[in-house]
Amino acid sequence: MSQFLPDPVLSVRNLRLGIGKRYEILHGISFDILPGETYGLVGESGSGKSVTGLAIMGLLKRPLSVTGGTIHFQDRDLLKMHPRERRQLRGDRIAMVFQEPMTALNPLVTIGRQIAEMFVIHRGMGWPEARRKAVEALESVRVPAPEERAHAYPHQLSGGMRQRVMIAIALACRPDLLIADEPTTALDVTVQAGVLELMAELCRAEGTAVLLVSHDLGVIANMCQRVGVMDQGRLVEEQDTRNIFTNPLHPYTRGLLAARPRLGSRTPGQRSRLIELDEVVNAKDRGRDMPTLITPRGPQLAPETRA
Amino acid sequence: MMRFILRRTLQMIPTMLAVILIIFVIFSVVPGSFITSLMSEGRNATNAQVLSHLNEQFGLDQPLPVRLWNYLSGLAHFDLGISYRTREPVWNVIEPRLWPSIKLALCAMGFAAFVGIPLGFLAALKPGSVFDSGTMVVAVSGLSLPEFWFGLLLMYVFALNLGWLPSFGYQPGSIRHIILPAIALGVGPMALLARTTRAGVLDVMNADFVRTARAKGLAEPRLVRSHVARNVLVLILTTMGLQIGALMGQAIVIEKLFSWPGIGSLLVDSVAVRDIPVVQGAVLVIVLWFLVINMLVDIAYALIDPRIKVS
Amino acid sequence: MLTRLSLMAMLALGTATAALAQDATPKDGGTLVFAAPYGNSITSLDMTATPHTQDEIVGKALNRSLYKWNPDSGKPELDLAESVEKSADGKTYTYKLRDATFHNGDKLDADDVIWSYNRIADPKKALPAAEQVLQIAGVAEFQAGTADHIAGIKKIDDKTVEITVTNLADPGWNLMSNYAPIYSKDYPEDQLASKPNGLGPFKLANYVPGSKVELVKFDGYYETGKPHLAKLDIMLMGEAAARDVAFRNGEIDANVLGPVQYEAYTQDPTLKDQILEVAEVYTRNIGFNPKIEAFKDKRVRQAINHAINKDVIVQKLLKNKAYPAVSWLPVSSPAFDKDAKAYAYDPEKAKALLKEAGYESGLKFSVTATDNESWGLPIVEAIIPMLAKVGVEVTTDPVDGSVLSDKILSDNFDGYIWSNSSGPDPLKYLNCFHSATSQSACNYVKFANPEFDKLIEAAGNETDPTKQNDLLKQANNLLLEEAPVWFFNYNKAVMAYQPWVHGLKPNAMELAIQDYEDIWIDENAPATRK
Amino acid sequence: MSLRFNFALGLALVVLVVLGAVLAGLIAPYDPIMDADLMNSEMPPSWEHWMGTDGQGRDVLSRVLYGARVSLTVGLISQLINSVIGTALGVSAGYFGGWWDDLVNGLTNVMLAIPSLVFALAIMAVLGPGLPSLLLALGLTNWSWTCRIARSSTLSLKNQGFVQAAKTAGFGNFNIMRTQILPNILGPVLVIATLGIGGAVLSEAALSFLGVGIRPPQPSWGNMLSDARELIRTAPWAAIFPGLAIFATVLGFNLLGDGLRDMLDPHMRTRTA
Repeated sequence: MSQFLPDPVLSVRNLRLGIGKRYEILHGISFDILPGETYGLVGESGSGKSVTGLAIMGLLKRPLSVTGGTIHFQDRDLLKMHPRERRQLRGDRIAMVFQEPMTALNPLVTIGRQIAEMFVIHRGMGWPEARRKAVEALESVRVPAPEERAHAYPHQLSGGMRQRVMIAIALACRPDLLIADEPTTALDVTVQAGVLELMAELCRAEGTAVLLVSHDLGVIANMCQRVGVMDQGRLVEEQDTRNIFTNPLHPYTRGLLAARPRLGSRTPGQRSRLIELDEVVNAKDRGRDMPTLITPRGPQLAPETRA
Repeated sequence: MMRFILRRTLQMIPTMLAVILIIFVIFSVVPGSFITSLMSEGRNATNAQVLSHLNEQFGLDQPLPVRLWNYLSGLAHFDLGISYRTREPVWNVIEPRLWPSIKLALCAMGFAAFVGIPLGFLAALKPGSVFDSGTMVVAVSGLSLPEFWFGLLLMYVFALNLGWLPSFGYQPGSIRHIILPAIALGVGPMALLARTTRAGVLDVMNADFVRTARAKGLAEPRLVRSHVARNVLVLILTTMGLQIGALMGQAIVIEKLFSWPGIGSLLVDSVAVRDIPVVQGAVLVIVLWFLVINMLVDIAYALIDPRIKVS
Repeated sequence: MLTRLSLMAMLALGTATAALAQDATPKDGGTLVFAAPYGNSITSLDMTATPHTQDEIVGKALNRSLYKWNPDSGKPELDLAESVEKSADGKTYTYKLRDATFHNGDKLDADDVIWSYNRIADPKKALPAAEQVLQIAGVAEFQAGTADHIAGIKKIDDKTVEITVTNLADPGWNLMSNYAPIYSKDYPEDQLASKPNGLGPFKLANYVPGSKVELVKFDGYYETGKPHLAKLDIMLMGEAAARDVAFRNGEIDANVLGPVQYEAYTQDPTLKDQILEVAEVYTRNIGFNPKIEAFKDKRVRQAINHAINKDVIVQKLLKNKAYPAVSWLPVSSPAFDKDAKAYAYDPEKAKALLKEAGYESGLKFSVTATDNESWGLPIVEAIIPMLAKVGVEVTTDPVDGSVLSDKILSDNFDGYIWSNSSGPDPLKYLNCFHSATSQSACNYVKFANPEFDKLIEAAGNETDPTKQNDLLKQANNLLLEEAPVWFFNYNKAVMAYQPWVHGLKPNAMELAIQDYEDIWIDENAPATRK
Repeated sequence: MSLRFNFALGLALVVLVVLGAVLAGLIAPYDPIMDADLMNSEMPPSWEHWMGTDGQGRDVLSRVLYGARVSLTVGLISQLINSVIGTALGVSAGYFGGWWDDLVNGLTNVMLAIPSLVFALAIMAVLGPGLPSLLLALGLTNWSWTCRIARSSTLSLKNQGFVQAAKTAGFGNFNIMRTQILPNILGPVLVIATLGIGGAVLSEAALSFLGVGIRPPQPSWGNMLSDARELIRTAPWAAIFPGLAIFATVLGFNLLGDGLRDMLDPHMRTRTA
């Protein structure tokens, strides 16, 4: 089966995060994202899904740090890279959209300039040219009257517009991987769908892989081909999106599903892969009591997917 | 913008009136008078006739409400009255003190900003480190020194022992003369600025938009330059504004110590001889300076922060 | 704030130190930087509008009066007049004015003198200097509004003026005052406070209020060859500690010293030879208000005089920059009795006296005081433990100068500590204790003693100087016995000067007031003074 | 964890000063006023006088210890007055709004505009030197910051659920302010007061320099320092020790206030720094 699968864009292996050596927050998680694929990471707040995204970006804040494992991006180990090299990847090849559109943009700088900055630092453009590109980028995220809006400040835009601006920034350099951390959670329900669709559409057009972090199974169901379920710093289950709704294996996943109204079965996944985590099946309870049951599986995935 | 300035200027009027009233009431019950101050040296008796004529001339024999009314109606014509002491219009007494006072306040603030802001920045770079903790102790120490004590110390070290700088006096256009008083006056605001800067930098560095900027792949210097500095500036602008505004009134002790001809020493001298019109005038100038500086700070805010509209 | 220093120098106590060598020939040119120590500002450049010594320091350079004080002889002498003739009744003086020029080029004439004195006396102007011309006949009427000018001054011709006075005293004592200068009648009056126009050796170059007065040599000054200095900078510096630094740093050329610096400078080999000392005609005292029942009793007042060790206070707090007082008149006064004995420090006797008076178990009073280091709070602080030992509890009532005089004149005090004139004229100053003298004049302690009144009246009517002096001596000794005040000290004024400064004089009236036209600096002065 | 050392240092200094003040009567070797031996004035530190003697021959150590009482009284009481005034005005203004709010706001602006030293100087000129006047002068002039913070906190608290709930439940206005709002703003008020204590101690020194401080011979650090300023060359100990005492106390309260602020509400940093 290995020849059907292209090399993953991102390959996380046994990633551990902690505060120093004593407090561990991620207990070793592993997953892959294939090119063009949208991978969902779902779990409650505090399950460790957001810090996973930040760890991949290299934006962990002290005292939090990576304590073990590897993160490969297009076959290069991000954790072993020189900080400067890694910084150059950031924004250019790996981009991120954050949860809080209200605060994620610099309130004192026009949005045009904030987008244009991407072209200046990653494409070496001069400001005038970068500004033109920024207007184009605004247009591509369907911000009306982009010429004028480029001169606007964040506070002059609605939440949905701001998130579109964030997407424009993130996708400005056509990255290979977009990490979207709860991109619509803070938005009004009525605009959520629009923003998500836009993101999906743009990524599909560019073949950008997406790591979508969300607590919202509905969002995941709409967007992702595959889903990883996180609980208490562990990846407890990984499934094809379709399957996770029909055949959740882990009791925590079942709990998550039960906690929300069931949506339609519109699951646009093309490929389906089932990784059965037998230990999980046997699990009677959630994570903390039986850590060994789950963790060993992760690393074992690696040869399978790679082969 | 013009409307904003006009509105703010009009808003100052009730504040000024309240200040006038407060000073008027306080100094109407103060013991001693300008007349008795003439004899304070115990040396030259002053003729009783002269005293009663003086009382008449300054209107001190009139009841309090009349005096207040006269003062206010004079003020409406920008007339601050006549100084009891020098017998000149109060404005002529205050005016020569204005520039030295402003110069001292600005230089003190310049010193405070020049030292305090970088110090705060450096401390914030490694929060919780020995350097941070040490910098903050040094900064807070600056807030903990009695001014005249520190001023005397500066005089002894830099003027007397090292002989680098003059120890006193005012020389128009001389930078050397202003250094010691400016440092003595600026050390307090310096400490405050260091503290605010540190706190501001920490706050901003933790802000979401800085994380965004990092995610964009900005190198640290560029990040600080184009995303942190301006936002920190907004935070420390308030502190700076309040400090410059208050410095003119805080300079009393330093001005006396360094024989600096500012508003503060004029105020103390005038209080001592109960020259009430000059006291009133000097306090008004100090308050006006505070209010104008605060208005300028608000305008600066509006220029830096697009979220704030001046109208 | 430093002490007011002043005095008459008839006795040898306050003499110039050896450093003021007479032999050197004055050199012209250069700058003197002089410190005016009594505050950080001056009141006005118009000397008639101020009663403050601080202003006088500037006025002495700008102006000239009809008479001047001669610090060497200790007497007033003619200044703007070349000669004077006294009438037979001793009340009319005819002055021949000298040729002198105002800074603006006007020539001095008789009308200027008449105009100046009329202006000073003018009740509508309410000038403090009016005190100085009260002796002139007709001033009282002018002041009361019954005359429109002073009748006692007449112009004889352009250069001759005739002044009639009301008593036999020499008018020079009043008309030498720096507060009563002669101004030009043609000069706009409203300019006097900012652009003074005097007859003095220096004219105003630049005045920075609250900081300094810069003066330059006036070429038209009437004394030929004077002034020697090209420039005179007067720095207004009230803070003694700052002045000390500035002087040691060579930034000022002359510095009036407080007790602490006096001690330090005399012990410093590099400074001790450049010190000028002078004895003073001021008596520092604590006045007892007879409003307090206990103070009506002579024994209580004597007990307090016995209970305080003034010698040690003078030695340790004033650093010997004063002489312990015996009675009211200072040692330099002609009526000072050299055989009189000051109250000895004797707590036992004090206790006994208090017991006799019925105050053995406690007496409490407060002393109203400014923060003056030589006659203020520090002194009261020192006597508190001393008096506590004899059962007297003293509290302090700290006040500003303006409140001190206010409280004393309105009889609102238990006791006060002050420094009062006690010379040079003994009759004038002992008369303050005459029962007819009001509290607001100078009988601050409302002293009333028939025997004393008789002595003073007798002395006033006595024409034989020796007999008069004898009566005054008796009166002074009676004051000692009655102890209406605690006799504390007579001050000594001290000034330090840089070695290149010459021509300073031990002015007993006020050491800080110098005849600037006589001062010169030698070639050792630093470049900034050349 | 950040700056924990500074907080500890501040606490230690404050405890030391408080102990000195409380135990002054027990540990001071001499009476600060009556044990004056002029013959032994300006003596350098020795076994008899650990900090030497001052110009009046009094034991500097004893005066520094007793001076701690005065300085702490000045600091604590004046800040208590400020806090009470500021909180009462701020909370009531924020709670009731309307003309009262406008009035308090205007008054706060006036108080902010007049430098507190100028104001204190004027009050001292009226009341004359002494401890009670000093407490009033410093207590009536520094409440504007407390008032502002109290007001803005009250404004934001006023519309929150628990306050609204208390209102519907029929609690009286005063009760609501006391039980629902006050506890929530005590933290910031405490921080401002702590930082203000240091300011008050310094103001006492400045006013003493200007000649309107504590009534001598009562020892306060301000008048000790002011009296000794001319002795700097000849008897530096008379000036150094009270100076150090002021420095240590103000530093202590400032560090303590900083630490409290970080603990109670890190976001206050930028608002009150």
